[in-house]
Amino acid sequence: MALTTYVEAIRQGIWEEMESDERVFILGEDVGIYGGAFKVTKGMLEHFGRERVIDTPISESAIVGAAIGASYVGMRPIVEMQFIDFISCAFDQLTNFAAKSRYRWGAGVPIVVRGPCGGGVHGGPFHSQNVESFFMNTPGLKIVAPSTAYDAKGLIKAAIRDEDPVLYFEHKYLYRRIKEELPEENYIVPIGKAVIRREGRDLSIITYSAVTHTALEASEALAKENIEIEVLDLRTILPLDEEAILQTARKTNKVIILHEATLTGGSGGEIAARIAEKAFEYLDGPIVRIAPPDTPVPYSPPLEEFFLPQVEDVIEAARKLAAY
Amino acid sequence: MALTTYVEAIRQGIWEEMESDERVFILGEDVGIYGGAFKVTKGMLEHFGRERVIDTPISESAIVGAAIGASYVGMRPIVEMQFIDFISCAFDQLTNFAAKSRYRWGAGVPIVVRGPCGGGVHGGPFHSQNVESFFMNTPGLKIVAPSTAYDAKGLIKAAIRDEDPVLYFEHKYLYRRIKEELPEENYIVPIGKAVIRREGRDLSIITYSAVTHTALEASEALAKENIEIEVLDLRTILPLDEEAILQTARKTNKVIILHEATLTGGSGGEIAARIAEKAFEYLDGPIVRIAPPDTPVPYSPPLEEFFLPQVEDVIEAARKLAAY
Amino acid sequence: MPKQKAAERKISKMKISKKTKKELLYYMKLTRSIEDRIERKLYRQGKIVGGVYVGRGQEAIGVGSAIHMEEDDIVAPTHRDMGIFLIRGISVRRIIAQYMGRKTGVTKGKDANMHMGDLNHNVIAFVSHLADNVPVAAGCALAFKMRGEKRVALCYNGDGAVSRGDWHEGVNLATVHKLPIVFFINNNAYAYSTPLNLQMAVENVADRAVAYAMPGEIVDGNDVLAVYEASERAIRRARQGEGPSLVEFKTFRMTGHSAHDDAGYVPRELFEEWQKRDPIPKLETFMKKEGEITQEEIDNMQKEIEETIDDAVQWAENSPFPDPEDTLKGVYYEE
Amino acid sequence: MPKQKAAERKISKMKISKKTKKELLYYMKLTRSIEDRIERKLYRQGKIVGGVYVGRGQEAIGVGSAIHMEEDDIVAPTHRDMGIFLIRGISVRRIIAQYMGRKTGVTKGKDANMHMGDLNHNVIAFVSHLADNVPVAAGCALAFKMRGEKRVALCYNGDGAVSRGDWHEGVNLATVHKLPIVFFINNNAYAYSTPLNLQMAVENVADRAVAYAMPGEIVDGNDVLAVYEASERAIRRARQGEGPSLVEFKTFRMTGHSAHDDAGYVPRELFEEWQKRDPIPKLETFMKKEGEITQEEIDNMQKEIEETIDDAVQWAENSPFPDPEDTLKGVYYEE
Ligand SMILES: Cc1ncc(C[n+]2csc(CCOP(=O)(O)OP(=O)(O)O)c2C)c(N)n1
Ligand SMILES: Cc1ncc(C[n+]2csc(CCOP(=O)(O)OP(=O)(O)O)c2C)c(N)n1
Ligand SMILES: [Mg+2]
Ligand SMILES: [Mg+2]
Repeated sequence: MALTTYVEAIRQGIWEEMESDERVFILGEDVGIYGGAFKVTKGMLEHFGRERVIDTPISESAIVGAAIGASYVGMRPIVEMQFIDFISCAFDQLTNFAAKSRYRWGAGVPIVVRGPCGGGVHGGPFHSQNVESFFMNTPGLKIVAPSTAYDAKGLIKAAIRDEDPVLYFEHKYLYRRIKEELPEENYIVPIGKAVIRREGRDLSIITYSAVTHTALEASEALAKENIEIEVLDLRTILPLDEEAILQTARKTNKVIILHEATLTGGSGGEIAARIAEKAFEYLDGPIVRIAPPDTPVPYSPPLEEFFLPQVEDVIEAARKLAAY
Repeated sequence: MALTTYVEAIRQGIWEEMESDERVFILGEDVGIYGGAFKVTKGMLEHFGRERVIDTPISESAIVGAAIGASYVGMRPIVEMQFIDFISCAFDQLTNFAAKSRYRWGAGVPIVVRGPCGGGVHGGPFHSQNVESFFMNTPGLKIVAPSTAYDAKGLIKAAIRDEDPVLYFEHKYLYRRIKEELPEENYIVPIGKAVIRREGRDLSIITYSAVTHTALEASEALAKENIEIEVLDLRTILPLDEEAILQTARKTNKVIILHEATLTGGSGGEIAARIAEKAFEYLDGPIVRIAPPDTPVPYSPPLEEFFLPQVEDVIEAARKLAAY
Repeated sequence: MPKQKAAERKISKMKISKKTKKELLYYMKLTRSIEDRIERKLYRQGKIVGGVYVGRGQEAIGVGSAIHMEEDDIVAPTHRDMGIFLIRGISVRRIIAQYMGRKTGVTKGKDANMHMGDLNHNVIAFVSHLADNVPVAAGCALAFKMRGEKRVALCYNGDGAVSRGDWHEGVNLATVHKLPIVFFINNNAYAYSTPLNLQMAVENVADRAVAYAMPGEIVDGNDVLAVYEASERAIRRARQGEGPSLVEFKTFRMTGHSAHDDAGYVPRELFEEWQKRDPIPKLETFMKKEGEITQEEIDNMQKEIEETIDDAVQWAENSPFPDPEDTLKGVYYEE
Repeated sequence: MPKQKAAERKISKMKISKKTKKELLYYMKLTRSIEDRIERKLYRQGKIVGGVYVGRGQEAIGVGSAIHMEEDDIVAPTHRDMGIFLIRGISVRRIIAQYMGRKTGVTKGKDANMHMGDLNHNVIAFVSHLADNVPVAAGCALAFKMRGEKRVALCYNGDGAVSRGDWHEGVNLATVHKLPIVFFINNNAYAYSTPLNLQMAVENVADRAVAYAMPGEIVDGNDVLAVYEASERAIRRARQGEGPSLVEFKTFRMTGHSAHDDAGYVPRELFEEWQKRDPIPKLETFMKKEGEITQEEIDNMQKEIEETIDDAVQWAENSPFPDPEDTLKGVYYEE
């Protein structure tokens, strides 16, 4: 069976949902004839027609707003942000219109807003951001960030079927760099469920998205030193799978949180706080966060490399914590 | 000497800076002839003239953008958001243009964006928000949130003089509810410095803005039970006064974090994470967060009361933690 | 490509049936009376939660336009459009309960006064952030068009909201795709305290229609029959697949921005001048002259309205406040 | 109130001095050559960091307009405006170093290629988010007006950026306050793969000027002399306190959106047609016919340009990359 890339997995997931549910449609910049800046929607215009694959003006706020409106009258829109950085332009529609709608007046907003996040490709400050924590203090939203092709497909399908607004952050570094065999049959990955990528006893790394692979690499390396790391891939960032987080913390008693968003105000704070409150008695060491420093994402390779968490950084921190 | 309200303290601070520095000007909706929705800019149009007190169209993004531009050519603009909730419309300009400017190309952006935040006045979901954590993952911004009239004046002056973009969140519940005697002389409250509002030995409450008063009330009540609480008022939320945070945690060994923004993704996560990493050995109990539940701010009084952290909630949590 | 200059104001007395006129009068009077009751009685009695915004003097706009809606058309009103909720069949009881923060209110106490919405009535709840409703209404219209339905979306805003980026983005999207939508503007000369000349360099909001290649029309917003006629044209146009229109209603806010604002910044003469153009007496006088209604009928209508409101106030006051634990409900979908 | 219809295209050969024409030619050729070198050599050699966007075929726009700037005027360019950086005196060395991510680049390796800015040269660095520069440039103009200075702000965008809310908000603010600013639009018929008719319902961006009560002019963006003349008028108008103008330059993007895009969605005939209107040969031919330049002079000019670029490339390649620890520097003000 053929291997499927991460980007192709997303494309398949959308395609299948569009085939099986005529309420699903996609709108965004250059998603039609061009098939999207990263080709996620390639071939969709030809197959599904211009009514369901809509090239929009450069108007992120209106695109999200229009998706909300369409969802009110029975549609299931998928919005593509050309780069996820541009979601800042739709921040108001997302946090005020979409997120609060069900709570205020019972009108659900089943939309998906997706786009490429993350660094590693020298995109500079505006094409490399990880924006999840902009939205973490806004109840009503859901946020997912897959780290594998399997999850990418399963989560986009779950997101499309979800009754609430889901932000789907796909990591551009993974698009064509990872592939795997996917099941023939229709499957979803449920929103809100983390997964253990690697069992371990000595400490836990809680992470998600591209740096999950960094965590796994570091864990492999440390296994040789007899340090057995458990890697928990959150997959969903909002709402968090608190049970899974607490479980791994209670099991290994030591926790590293790893993410690609910058440190201060990143999602790691929320995760650490939950552990520090609810698994405090189990902790045998400080909760360590590994994340880029508090700067914009720099452009030049030596800077970006310094900025991004490297396998070495994780190994070092894990070694230190294991020895604590 | 006369007592000065919190709102008047802000007004005085702006007024004095406008008197002493002609680069300072204010722009926003209804700040001119009307003197601002909450009268913070009352009398300024008459005194400083229409060139320096500018009524703008309803265009939050353009208002912030214009402030950025004016700052590039030597001005010191103060932007008023009529309610801080509307800052969502300027999210892009703030996080992408203002915050990253100095880092990217060395162009500082000395602007202040201020406005009324917070609940307690039945403003509902769009007139009661606490928006600080939208911005906590954006290096380059500073965030302050005064809890007293003294700080309100000292911090607005410091914010205006600061070389970087400062978000100044004034709590509308405090505007006319608290007053104090202010020094005659010119003073500022430095950005980045927390203050201990009450010394204590048994546990620390780390907080800021209006709920500082909730913490103090609860502490008074518990003093009668011989539980001595230390209350740390952060005043600045970005960058955090980590030293002060760790110091109080190391002193009392037990920490409650209290804020009015909703729990998940609120600033409390960041504070808890720093303590759990850097003062871990000192902790004699779980780090407890008290914050509203993960919902929009509801409108009807019984709902809003349930939503907002009450003195009783703090007392209960503190009693429990003290006994831990 | 339609590039006509914004049309001149026109008042029309065209063949609008007596029945329709009565209906228009009824809804305008009902709107006025509910808002009077809320602002001048209940608010002062401390029975209303939060601030109060009314559309006094502007009743003709929402009423004369929304009256054309088919059942499955959708509407996104703004904060001065009480009449629209009434026309859409949202009960006076639920509305008063809404303003009192009761569990029986339209939003069950979750949101404030005019932030009412109910998809069963095809009314989208207003969010405070002005003009956010423009892209949202356009999205409804997009779905209608995509599915080949003959439904239209109506979107209301004030003159001030037109300055927001979302207004531009939403209108642009709608015109590019020729969506079945009408943009109604109540131009009441002020956005809070800010007069028109500090909001826009053009004289009329309708002057902006050209920038989107759609028709822009200026209508006397205090003449409900003119409102009725112009709206009918624009809505028909949208329904027939000819795309969006912008209809600007010139009117005046006969109050402060909200109940706590005395509008000291508005020259008093303006109030006096516009008082003479109050849309309700205007229609009454016209209908009486035409022999379409008697003063007695008008009085009875008013009496009936007061009774409806009395009943609603009583019902609302007897309604419970929401349970504190309701706070936690409804953030996400629950099966 | 200016409500004129967007003017017709006009090509002018008015009294522009030979010296100026040579300067225009030089900057256009320099722009073309630098971008050719970057895109066709250095990028393919893997020496450029990140993506590459060029303004091939559009050189007349930035050059013919920004050449009018006084030293203390300010400019907010967009991503196809290499010529502006050159005219503002940012050295070719620093520019090439910028594209190579070197410490000696304009942003010291912090930001990508055309995101260059330097307040010493009164150039505001572009952020990716299109049209964000509109309110910012308006803010500069606001300060100029407030202080009674005779400075102007120039703001550049593509046709696609006009759809953003910030474009509307910024232009509106500028026109309400009659600020000394000019909005230049390069209309190259596409925003990435999206053709004009999917971006806006109007035919011309200049048709939108009316919505802000400012003059809107349409100019042949491939005729540098026409660009020069129209820009002079608009800038003078701004400087004299008469307020903003919108100047739309019709042009064509003679490449894909960026170096990785083969523009398969663009009909080939369009490239052929516009190739004939290449602004550089056009000016050369004109000048030669007028006896204002010889082929030899042109060849020498090109040679000089290549040498300048050779030198810059060498200098840039010999420049260090930033130190990894530079990552941490400059987020906040440091004394
Ligand atoms: C984005 C945003 N900014 C500011 C406000 C505060 N605000 C509420 S109503 C209003 C004035 C609205 O004027 P207009 O659109 O003309 O409507 P009118 O009240 O005159 O009917 C303002 C500034 C808001 N609601 N939304
Ligand atoms: C807010 C925003 N959305 C999307 C993009 C991605 N993007 C970069 S350039 C571009 C097309 C720009 O078209 P136009 O304004 O016509 O400029 P041109 O490239 O044609 O000169 C797009 C969509 C962006 N930079 N900013
Ligand atoms: Mg108005
Ligand atoms: Mg273009």
